[in-house]
Amino acid sequence: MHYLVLSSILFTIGAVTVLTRRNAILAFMGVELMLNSCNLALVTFSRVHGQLTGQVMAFYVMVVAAAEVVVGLAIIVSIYRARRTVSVDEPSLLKG
Amino acid sequence: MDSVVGTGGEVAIFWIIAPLMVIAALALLFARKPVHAAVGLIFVMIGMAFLYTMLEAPFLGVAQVVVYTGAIMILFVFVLMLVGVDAADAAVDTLKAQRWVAYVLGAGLVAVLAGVIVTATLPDAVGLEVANANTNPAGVAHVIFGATVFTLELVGVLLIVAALSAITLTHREALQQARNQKATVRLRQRAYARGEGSQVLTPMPAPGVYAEHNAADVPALDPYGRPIDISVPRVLRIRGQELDPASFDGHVAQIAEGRYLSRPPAPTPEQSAAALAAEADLERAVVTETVEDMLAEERGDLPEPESDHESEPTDDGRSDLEEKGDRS
Amino acid sequence: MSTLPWITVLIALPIIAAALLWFVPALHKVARAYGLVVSLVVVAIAVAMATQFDVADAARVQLTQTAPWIPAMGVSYAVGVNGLGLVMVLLAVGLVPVVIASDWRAVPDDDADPALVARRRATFIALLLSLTGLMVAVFAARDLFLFYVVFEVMLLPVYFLIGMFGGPNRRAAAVKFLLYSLAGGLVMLVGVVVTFLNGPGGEQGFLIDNLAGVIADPTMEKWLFVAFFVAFAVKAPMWPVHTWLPDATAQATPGTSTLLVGVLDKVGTFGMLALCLPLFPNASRWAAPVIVVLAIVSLLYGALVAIGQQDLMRFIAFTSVSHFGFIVLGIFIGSQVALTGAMFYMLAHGLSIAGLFLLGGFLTERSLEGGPTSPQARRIAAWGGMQKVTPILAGLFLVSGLASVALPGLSGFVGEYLVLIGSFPESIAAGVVATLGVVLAAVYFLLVYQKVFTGQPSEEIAQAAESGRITDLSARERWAMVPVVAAMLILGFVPGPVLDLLTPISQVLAMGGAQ
Amino acid sequence: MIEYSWLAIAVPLASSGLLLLLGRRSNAWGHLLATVASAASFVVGLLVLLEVMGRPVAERVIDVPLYDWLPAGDLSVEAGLRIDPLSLTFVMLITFVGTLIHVYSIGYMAHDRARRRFFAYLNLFVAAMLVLVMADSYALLFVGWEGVGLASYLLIGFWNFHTPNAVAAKKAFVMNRVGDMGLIVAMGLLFATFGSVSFADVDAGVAALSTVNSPMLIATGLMLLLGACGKSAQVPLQAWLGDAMAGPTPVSALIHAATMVTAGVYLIVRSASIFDAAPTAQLVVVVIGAVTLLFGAGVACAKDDIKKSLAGSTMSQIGYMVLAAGLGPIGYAFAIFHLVTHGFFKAGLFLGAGSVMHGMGDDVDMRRYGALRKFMVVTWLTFGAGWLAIMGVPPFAGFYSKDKIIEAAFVGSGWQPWVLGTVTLVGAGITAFYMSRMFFMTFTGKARWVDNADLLGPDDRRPVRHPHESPAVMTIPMIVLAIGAVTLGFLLSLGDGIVGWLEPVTGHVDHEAHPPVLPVPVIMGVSLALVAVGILLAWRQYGRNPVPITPPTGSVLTRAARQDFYGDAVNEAVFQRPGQDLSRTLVYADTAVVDGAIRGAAEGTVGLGQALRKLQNGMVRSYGLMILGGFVLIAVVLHFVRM
Repeated sequence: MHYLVLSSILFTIGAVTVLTRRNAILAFMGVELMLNSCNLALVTFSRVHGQLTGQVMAFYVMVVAAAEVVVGLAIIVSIYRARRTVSVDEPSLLKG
Repeated sequence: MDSVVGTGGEVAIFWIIAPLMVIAALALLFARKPVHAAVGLIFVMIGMAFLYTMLEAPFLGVAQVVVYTGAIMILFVFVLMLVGVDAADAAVDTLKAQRWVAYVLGAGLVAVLAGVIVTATLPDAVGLEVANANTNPAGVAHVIFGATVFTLELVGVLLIVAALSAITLTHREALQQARNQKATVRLRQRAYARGEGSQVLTPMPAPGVYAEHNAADVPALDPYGRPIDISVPRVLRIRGQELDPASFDGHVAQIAEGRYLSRPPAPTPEQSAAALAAEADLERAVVTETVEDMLAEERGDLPEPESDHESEPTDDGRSDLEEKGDRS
Repeated sequence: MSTLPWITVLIALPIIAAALLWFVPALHKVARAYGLVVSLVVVAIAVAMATQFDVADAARVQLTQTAPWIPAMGVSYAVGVNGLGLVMVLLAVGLVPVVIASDWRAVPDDDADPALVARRRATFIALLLSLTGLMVAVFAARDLFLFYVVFEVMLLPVYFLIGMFGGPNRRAAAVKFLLYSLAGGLVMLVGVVVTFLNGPGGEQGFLIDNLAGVIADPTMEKWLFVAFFVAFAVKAPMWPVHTWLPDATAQATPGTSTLLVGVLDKVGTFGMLALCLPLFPNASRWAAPVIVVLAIVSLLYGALVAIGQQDLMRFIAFTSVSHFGFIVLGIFIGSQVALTGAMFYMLAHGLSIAGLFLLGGFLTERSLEGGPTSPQARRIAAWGGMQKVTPILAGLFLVSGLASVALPGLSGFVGEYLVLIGSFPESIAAGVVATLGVVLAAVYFLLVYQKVFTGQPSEEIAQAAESGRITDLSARERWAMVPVVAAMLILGFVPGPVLDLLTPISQVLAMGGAQ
Repeated sequence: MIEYSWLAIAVPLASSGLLLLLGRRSNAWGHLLATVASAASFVVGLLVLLEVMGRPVAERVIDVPLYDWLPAGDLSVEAGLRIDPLSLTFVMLITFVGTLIHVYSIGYMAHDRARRRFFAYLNLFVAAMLVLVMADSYALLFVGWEGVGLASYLLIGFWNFHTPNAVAAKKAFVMNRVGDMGLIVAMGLLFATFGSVSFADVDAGVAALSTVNSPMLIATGLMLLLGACGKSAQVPLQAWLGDAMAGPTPVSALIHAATMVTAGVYLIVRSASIFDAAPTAQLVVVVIGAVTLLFGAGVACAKDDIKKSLAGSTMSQIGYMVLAAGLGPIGYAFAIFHLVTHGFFKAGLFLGAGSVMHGMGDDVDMRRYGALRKFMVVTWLTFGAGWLAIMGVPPFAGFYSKDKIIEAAFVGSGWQPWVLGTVTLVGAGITAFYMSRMFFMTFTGKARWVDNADLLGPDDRRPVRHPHESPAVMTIPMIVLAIGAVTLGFLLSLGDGIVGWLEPVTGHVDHEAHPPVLPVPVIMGVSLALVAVGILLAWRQYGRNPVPITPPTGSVLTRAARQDFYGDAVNEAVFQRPGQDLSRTLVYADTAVVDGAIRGAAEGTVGLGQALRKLQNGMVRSYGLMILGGFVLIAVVLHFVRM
């Protein structure tokens, strides 16, 4: 279960990163960290239950994460091109 | 003790790796420079790979290394090089207290999750001997290409789409017509008239490369022997990696004192300052009016897509990036 | 008794006419005449309807029509009037032509674009006409839900009347009015729904007759009573929820103020009579002492505050607060005589207030300092000696004012006298304190009359009178006032017929109601 | 004829309405129409009177129902007329004097552009006053009661383009309203007790009442008294009468001397049954009467304004009547008797004063009169008649009526007769003093004016006047009234006279059975002696010695009297100021507190909205933060709920 505790710690760190860093890339890394911690938990459980499903799930997560990173970074780049910054505060387009 | 962790060796490794991973992860939070954070993350990824293998998931371990460390993180670093060099967080956060609230909440989250886990009662670990009967990759493959083959196809599609989208997103349409030299000059003069950018109209002075030292990080020297900062490429300056000419051998030091200059010998700083000021004023006056009538003459005919950027200090940077372009 | 759907006609005709006026630009030019004609036709129909009314049992609801509206919800379109309803309907439709004729200049011609002026006039008239239909509907509604709907819908035309035509701060005033009324109305909605749920339900579950006294649980009844009463108290308006009224009247045109105070506010007291008492008799009895005190407070309070007012229209508004205190006192003191008085008072007050507001409007139209609805024109201190310049105006104003301070021989007296005298058997203390209001009334009205009409007119006014810029009432203004003043006098000397309409109701209510 | 007695009211009312409606068109003949109308109602009254006189005494009280006025269920008020000796006496007084004054006004108001309006108001007054006295219920009486109040308001303020007049009119109306309030309360109490407000029912009810002096009756009586005080300018509601003199003099003569101000006395006599059943209330009535008697007399002595002085005397005379009415059955008849005679001679005096003013350029200051005897003989004679009459010099009218009151005041036991008797006697003396003062200052002595400006020396404050006798249209009424002042007392006490005539209303009282505590001749002698003293004093001061044209400072008492004994000051300090302050405070509180509370609520809501708006800052991270916070919260909650 130490694995689980570890994964939760990592998850939290990732989350806090997303919340505190304004550099979009860093925030993005935070997301990756969260995904990884989830993977860790999955794998752990797969071992606990003696089934590979967990691992498979983790695998898919990786793949999807890869895709996501590709798109995400592309977006960041284009944002940078348009606005000369990668601070997540700048595109405050969500403002009502 | 927990049955998930099998052999004592495994325990040891875990207790070695886990703390390191946590510390590395913290780099993500506190590293000033994104690159360092990236490095920390990479470390975490690798540690993760170790843990996977220990958890009887060697395939995932490898995949982890290949996909994350090999692909994703590299991508990250690359993008960092592309955009984020000077993108370190500004000292002051636009959202006050955000940071601290986040920390507190994070602590709370850890507490809660850990509490849940600790209080939870897990069944005894079955272990994967059975499942991994004929090697873990084979087992995983059975599941992937068996039960979840359709999902796999979908994911494949997803990846392709992602790739395409990345291309389309990053592919740069010509947002504005390519800036020819005339426009560049105009822009720079306008910036100059506004007292912005690098107050230089002439092409950028080259770094001290051709003077004495063939290194781009040595500033060139002006006739009075003072180093010209802007002659050093911007990136180096931002990184604070430019060198002080005085730190070179005496020869350059003499140059720095302006000994080799033609008569008259170097005036006192006051005189030089005054002279510079007068010179600059004259220059500015002339340029300003030229710029004015230029503006008058070309008002409207030149669309000004950069009108909002010009006001930004980065304009300075851009203009001398182009300078580099011109030079090379 | 003829089978013509009188009330439905009375409701529909003006509203249709209003829509027609609104959508047919050709009519805009003649909007005012059109409105006058329509309203007069409505009056004629109303009078014809009154002849069909059987005075003998005025307590019974007559001239009824009932049609299912939303059967699933137990809502039906049910209209009909008893004596009180008839009186109020007559008052409502009767005042409209007067208002149109008096507010002839509600939309001044000064605007550059005549088409725009015509359009605004058409809007004004259309709003007035639609309001007419709604007023009839609210006084004739026999279905609780219908009543509530009309009660709220009525706010819209008034809101626009206040917000589009009038003084500089009219929008703020209109919003204030709307918020107050809506707040009260929503509280009432809760009461309406809960009452229905406690009722027999069925396809006519909202019929007031089916709901009378259905609430068994005393506490529930009290709560419901409060819910209704709050809405009506805001409407009435009673202290301390009266403050929207002065602001509204200070900004609105005289005509709007007339309908607002003269008729719409009566919906509040009408609701107390037609809903609170029949639906929650026990709760009414339970709350009566508190309400009587409140009524007396607003009675004296309104009078005292009126004494200190600087703005003519605000002044009139506060006198109304005092008068509504009288009415509510009469309703809840619990004596049959006072009840009759209160009902008559509603009619009489409608008349006197119309006189005061409209004549006040005529006065301000003659102001040299600003538009009719401008604060400076309505400043009491800005006037003086007008009796010398405009004797007829002064005389009519005096008559209306004396009617509102209940001078015998004028309509106001009958109601006030019956309320006061009727109060004594129930509570001598209440009677005595309320009687103080009589003295205060004399003070506030004569004070204003003295300031505005007596003394020497100021230099400018005198010169303007010389040069003919200020003239006495024109024929139109005079004829607009004639019916009002005539009604005051007639009702003052021969209130019998009207009282015959009201007394049976008060007898029924006093028996079942708050005693 | 009796059933047509309503015509007496209808005619002047109709004419008044007609004049007001027609407006300027009737300027030419308005005054004539009004006079005729008033005369017509006098004729109607006379016919009714004769018919009633023709009936046996037992049937002299007739109720003439007209129509259902206020059919309001439990309380149903009939508009009906009560024809009985009392009301008829008033009808005669009102219509007769009224008609005379109409005639007089034709001359007096000849130069006023708004004369027609004046006459309309006069007619309105006559009608209202007749309603008052002919009503058969308190409700209808109240109509007339307020009606005369209105007429008085309109007439006092007839020249209301002078602000002081307008203020005086308002003051009169408001103080009357205070009295009316008493009347309303009294009616409420009556309705609460007897369930009706008609005289007949009330009398019956009181008769049926077993207890005497029950608190309810006392309260009713006092409230009626309050009403009477308001109308009749009795202390403490006396202050308005003096200012009411701002009205045209005929008005002062008719309304504020002869008729309206006596309505209070009428009310008390009319409510005899109640007061008889409530001795305490009666006592208060007597006291009020006595106080006002002296109060008015004091004021009358000090004023230099001839009309205000007369007003003071009116107050004092009505004090006599109220006192008499307070004495109960033995007094009622005398009160009415004095009321009638007073109506005549006081009206005459006022008309005389008006005539003097008319001749002296509307100057009212007696100190600028003097020696007018030669210039306006008729006025002098008629005024003299009134003068002797009011002093109670035999055989003038006042002698008969006032001495009866004085004698009645001495009837009784304990301290009461002595005190009251003394007061009335002293009052008689003072009356003699101030009336003689007025007479001498006006008609005798040296002229304190000049008819030619050249005669004026330096800093000579004498006015220039051209006194002249008034036209016949004014003098004739004065003469008629003077004749009345001379003979009426004698005529009305022929046989059993007015006392017997009024018995159906006031009840029969055997005056022999209640002898005064002093023998009648003594009383009479003393009173005559006092009158003589008063006259002599006045003569010594104002007849023989020259009168200073500027009023001397005078004693404290004089100065107080000149200020109406500070009645206005008291009113202002006790009611007006606090009232104004209260009103101001409330106006402020209304906007600040009542409305403020609600506005505050509104602003609070807006503020809350602003605060919440800040959260929507469009920053992803803060949203994320909220999500995280929410998640943690939920997790914690779930966690603890589960365990």
